[in-house]
Amino acid sequence: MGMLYEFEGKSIFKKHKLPLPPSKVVTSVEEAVKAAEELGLPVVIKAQTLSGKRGKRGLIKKVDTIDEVKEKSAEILSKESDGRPIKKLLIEKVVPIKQEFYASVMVDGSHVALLSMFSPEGGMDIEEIAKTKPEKLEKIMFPMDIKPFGYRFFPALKRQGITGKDMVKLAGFLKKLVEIVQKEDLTLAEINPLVLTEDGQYLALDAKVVVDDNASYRHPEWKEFTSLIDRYTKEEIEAKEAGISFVELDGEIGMIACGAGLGMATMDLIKYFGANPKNFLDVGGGASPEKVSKALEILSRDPEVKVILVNVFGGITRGDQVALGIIDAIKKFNIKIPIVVRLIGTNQEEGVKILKEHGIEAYTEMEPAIKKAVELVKQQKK
Amino acid sequence: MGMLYEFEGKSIFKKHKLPLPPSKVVTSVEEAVKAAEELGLPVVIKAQTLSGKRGKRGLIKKVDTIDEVKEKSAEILSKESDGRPIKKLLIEKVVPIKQEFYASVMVDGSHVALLSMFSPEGGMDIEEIAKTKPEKLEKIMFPMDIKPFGYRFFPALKRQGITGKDMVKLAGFLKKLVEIVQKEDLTLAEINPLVLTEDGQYLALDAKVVVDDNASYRHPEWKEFTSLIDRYTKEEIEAKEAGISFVELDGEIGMIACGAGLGMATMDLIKYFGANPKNFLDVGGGASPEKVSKALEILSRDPEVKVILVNVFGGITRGDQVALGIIDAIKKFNIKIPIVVRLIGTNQEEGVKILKEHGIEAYTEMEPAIKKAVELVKQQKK
Amino acid sequence: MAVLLYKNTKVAVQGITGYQGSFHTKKMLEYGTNIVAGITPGKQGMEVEGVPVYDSFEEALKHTEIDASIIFVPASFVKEAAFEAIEAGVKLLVIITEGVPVWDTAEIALKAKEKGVTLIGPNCPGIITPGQAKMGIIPGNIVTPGKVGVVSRSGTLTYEVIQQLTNAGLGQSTCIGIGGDPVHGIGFLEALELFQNDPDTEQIVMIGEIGGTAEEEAAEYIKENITKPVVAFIAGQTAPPGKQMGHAGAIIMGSRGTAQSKIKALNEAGVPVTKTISEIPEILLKNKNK
Amino acid sequence: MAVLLYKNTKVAVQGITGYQGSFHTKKMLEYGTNIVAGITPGKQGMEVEGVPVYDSFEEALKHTEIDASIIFVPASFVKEAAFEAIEAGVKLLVIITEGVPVWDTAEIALKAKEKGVTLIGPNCPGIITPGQAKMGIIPGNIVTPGKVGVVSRSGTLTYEVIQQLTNAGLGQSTCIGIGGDPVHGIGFLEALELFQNDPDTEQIVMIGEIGGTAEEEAAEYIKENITKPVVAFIAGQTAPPGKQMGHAGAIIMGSRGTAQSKIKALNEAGVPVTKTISEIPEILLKNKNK
Repeated sequence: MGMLYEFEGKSIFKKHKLPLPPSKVVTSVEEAVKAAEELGLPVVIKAQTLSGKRGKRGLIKKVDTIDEVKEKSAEILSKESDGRPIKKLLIEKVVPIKQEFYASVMVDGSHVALLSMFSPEGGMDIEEIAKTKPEKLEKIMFPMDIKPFGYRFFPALKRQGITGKDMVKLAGFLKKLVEIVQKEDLTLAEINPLVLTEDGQYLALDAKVVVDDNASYRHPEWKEFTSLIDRYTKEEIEAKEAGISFVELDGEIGMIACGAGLGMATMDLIKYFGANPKNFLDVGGGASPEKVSKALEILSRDPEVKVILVNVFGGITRGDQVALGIIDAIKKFNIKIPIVVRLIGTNQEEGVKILKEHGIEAYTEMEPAIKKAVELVKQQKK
Repeated sequence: MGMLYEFEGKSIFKKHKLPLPPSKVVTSVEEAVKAAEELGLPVVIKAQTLSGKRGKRGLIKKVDTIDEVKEKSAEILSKESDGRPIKKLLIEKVVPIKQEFYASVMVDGSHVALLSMFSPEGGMDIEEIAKTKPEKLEKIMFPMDIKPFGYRFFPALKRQGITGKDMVKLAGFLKKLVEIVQKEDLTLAEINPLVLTEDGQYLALDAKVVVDDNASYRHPEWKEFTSLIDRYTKEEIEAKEAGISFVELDGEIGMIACGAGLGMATMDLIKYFGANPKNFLDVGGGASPEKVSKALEILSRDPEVKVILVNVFGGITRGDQVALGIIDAIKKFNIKIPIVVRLIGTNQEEGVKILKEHGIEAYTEMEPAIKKAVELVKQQKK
Repeated sequence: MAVLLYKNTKVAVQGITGYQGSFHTKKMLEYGTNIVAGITPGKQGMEVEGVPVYDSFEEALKHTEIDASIIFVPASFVKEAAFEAIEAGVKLLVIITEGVPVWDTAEIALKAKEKGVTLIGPNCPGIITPGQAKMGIIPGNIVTPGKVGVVSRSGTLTYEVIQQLTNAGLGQSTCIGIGGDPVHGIGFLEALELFQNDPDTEQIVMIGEIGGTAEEEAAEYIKENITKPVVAFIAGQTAPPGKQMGHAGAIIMGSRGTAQSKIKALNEAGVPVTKTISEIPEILLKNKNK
Repeated sequence: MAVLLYKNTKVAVQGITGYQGSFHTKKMLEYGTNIVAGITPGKQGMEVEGVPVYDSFEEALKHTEIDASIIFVPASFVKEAAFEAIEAGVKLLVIITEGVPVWDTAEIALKAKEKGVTLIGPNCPGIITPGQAKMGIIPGNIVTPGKVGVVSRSGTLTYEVIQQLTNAGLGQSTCIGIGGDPVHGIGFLEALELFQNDPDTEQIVMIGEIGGTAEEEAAEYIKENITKPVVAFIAGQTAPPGKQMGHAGAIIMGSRGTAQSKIKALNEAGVPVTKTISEIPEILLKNKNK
């Protein structure tokens, strides 16, 4: 799920001429001052980070003087968010706001639909509005291939008391948002708040955009979106580049599974039997020996990993390929940590044979293998 | 009909990653030399002009040395085409050609269809091929909203003996050409020749692209296409900017009509009665007084115009507006040439009255008015 | 009977509050057209010439049925307006606006076909059934009820022909201006079929012009399907040849598209093609008195 | 009977000459699947495991009928392959490929719906009817014919469950892996309906996972429509919460999407949800012996 920084999301909006307040991205106090001078004070300084509630966390500051720009931008740049330093700020010109709205479009996969939402009560607490005043939140569902036209939004806007020119303008805005999601391989585009300025313009003041990672091959321009990399640890990026799905956690068992469902079920059982996974790692379907070897390399570098558990039920994945990868990694990276392997399915016999030749007895059943791994952790703790 | 220069058409192809040989646009001998040096010799020097058969007209030259680059580019830049000087050359790297094909996609409006054509015998004389070996020219018709996929072209390519990898590559090329026409508001994209190089690449060696003028409001990038301006005379551009359709011809009667059909019928009758129109000029539907006045201004500047004939049958056009425009022009530009007006239809009475107040007796019928204008020309000739 | 448009057809006007929309609403009402609603987003509550204005078809349909709609909105809004009308279930859609991008018209035409909507235009003068109703900009004072069906590719030339028919005492059943854009709604073929099947139409006038192959195709169609007399006129017989659409255009057109080619094809189909418009009524009158 | 896939279903393999395509063609043939054609553009004339390869469906259809197709082509070619199969008239389409863009899958799913094609996947293990045929990558040696219908969102976890059923002597009617992508072909609801109407299916196993609301919707559906016993498992009960899709995601999901929410909804629909996979056969056996 490729969530973007605000300024990256806005760059996609800008490409499609969705109205935005003037702004500049900066990475230092000096640049922030320069940007503020160019845009004209007052400005808002906004930390570029993926998690929300920036206002409450002191990551958004309105400033009126250059001294304040210096002070607040330095302050925000010294903070962390999502466990990572804040490296980029968006300096945005303050616009006089008359009203705040909420608008979003998201892919609702299970219905092959686009869900467009709108509320005349935008701002920080839209989830609260959704719970306490659901009548103030419009939900409009379209087939994903809908041709978006303004009139499709009129009934919802009218229900919220918006008529005349404002209805037409807002409908045009919502229509464009749907178009952007359709054309840019997005799964979410959310604006909170969408504001009406004192001089009658509708502007996107924020942007929460999620791109479909599977479509990145046809979007070379996404390579510039550092949000798609910043959110990962070094090891996670290394894994990602090898096509491995990897999330670091707190625990003792380094887990390798083929398939996300099997991986999750393995984590569940590790906990059920009394230990904790150090990670979620899915080599995916049809993993090559190189991929399996890379997975083991990443786990073996982690000093907190006490046992490595490999759980493979081969469908498109082949047992022999997995076995070759395990043996290769043990030799190449000189892995001393105990490795418990469960191997079954496609080319099971070939795989088991290869492992046996190198002294590893593979399990065929999942639960005994996981129990064994948990046991090994407990032994080391003693 | 917005036909583009080769290099402009290729810029649209390039945007969509259709493979092209390396090339540069230049406007002088010095630039041509520099481009040839950068691209590496041999290169082809191609005049950028809208009319075809450039090879036969000496407007395309292959050169092997820098001296030849100087000589031939100077030679071509000294020539004219379409009655206008050649201002731009495309310097293109020579690629080793194995085979030449023809490929095109055009809008077939009357069937709301896209017509894709392909021939394994591309090159200069494709029209000849179409006539003498029609079996060598594949015509594939799609609805305009077709999703273009490679397999749609397999049967046609197979009929032409193209199979295996070449079939797949060419199908991909043709598919992309359809996509480009669909996405870029084109009505024609023609490649002649599309070549297969010795090293197995398919490249667009030429590009004949026509954009839909009506869509220019949503293509600000077309503003850079000088072909859309170069093909007009100064007066034609002036007219175009005022929203007037204007083509200069050889004759004596300056003609203003509302509506292209009426304009053509008027021209037909001018000739039928024994004179010649100096132009075709259509102020279009719903013309304002300003537009009519501008039309008269343009015609009155032309010393060869002996009589001005205005033929208006108001539908969406209103007689009073036309009359006001005529009177305004006569005063403002001090027009002394005789003006024959035929005015009927919407707001006819108001218009006739305005003209009468200024001494012009409008005709209500078309043929007597045209006869009168022809007569006035004949009188002046005596 | 006439075709497509009748006295009781319930008509909506899209873009009714605009300069052209309001002016021609007045003219259409004066002619007797049953205009039941105007549509201009954001202008609900207004009235234009006594016609109530709504934001959308959805709103209008709360108050009235709508059979047909006519579009006067600017070119860049035409696609949206047309889709709204088609989705709202109109059976006849007339687009007067000129300058609509070819690819927008294509989407509209394909949608109309899918939903069984008769589309006329864009860039056309519309349709008028003399004595009953008009949708579009054909001046009401030049038509007169009668038995001649008129179909034309050209706008103003249509008026010219109608005027001369009326002057000659030849009334019209229905007059249809199909518009001159490369992609458009109904063409000669569909209009000819309608007139052939209309008991109130006795003769047909067809106004073509140079370019394209619609007239040649109409000639083929007439040969096979039309038993009523047809008289044609082709504008642009002396016009200089236009630029071709590359080799592709030349290949497809071959020798067709010229005035000569069209005249030849029509003559071969038994259709006389006149040199001037004033000859048209003469031939029709002769046919009538046969 | 089973559902969707039978011994005599005529199957095409798209991307048959690729690494995965050729390997699994062998496995599918070994299992007894009636593979009649392979499709790889540009490779016509080849054979893969004795299956003739054609450039296109058009070519293949000259030699054989085709009821169903399975796609192994790379993600960027899936849309084209799927449209070709759907336009060629297959009734069942299975897409194994992972990494297909959401918007491509949407186009495929909408087209499949329009044409009445049953779509399974993408990013799924496919479907197997034990003792008859398989389309996909579920290992043939773990299944055994019987009366339990299996439907699963997870790939490899499906195998796990099937294995344990087989070990416990519980055969399967048909096993369907619906895939884990946000947009996909048939889901729990359609699979449940198929199993409900299949006389050969007596009990149903449903494997869900955290995220989305498919399990909650399935629970609703079961309450209303399913009379056969259903047993469920939800993977990811201990997984850390993932990132939300902005406020929009949070609003839509509300408290749904978590393992707890799914388990609660299923329990309320009378569906037991097990803690481990090994408990599933136990419950099924108890039901059977009731």
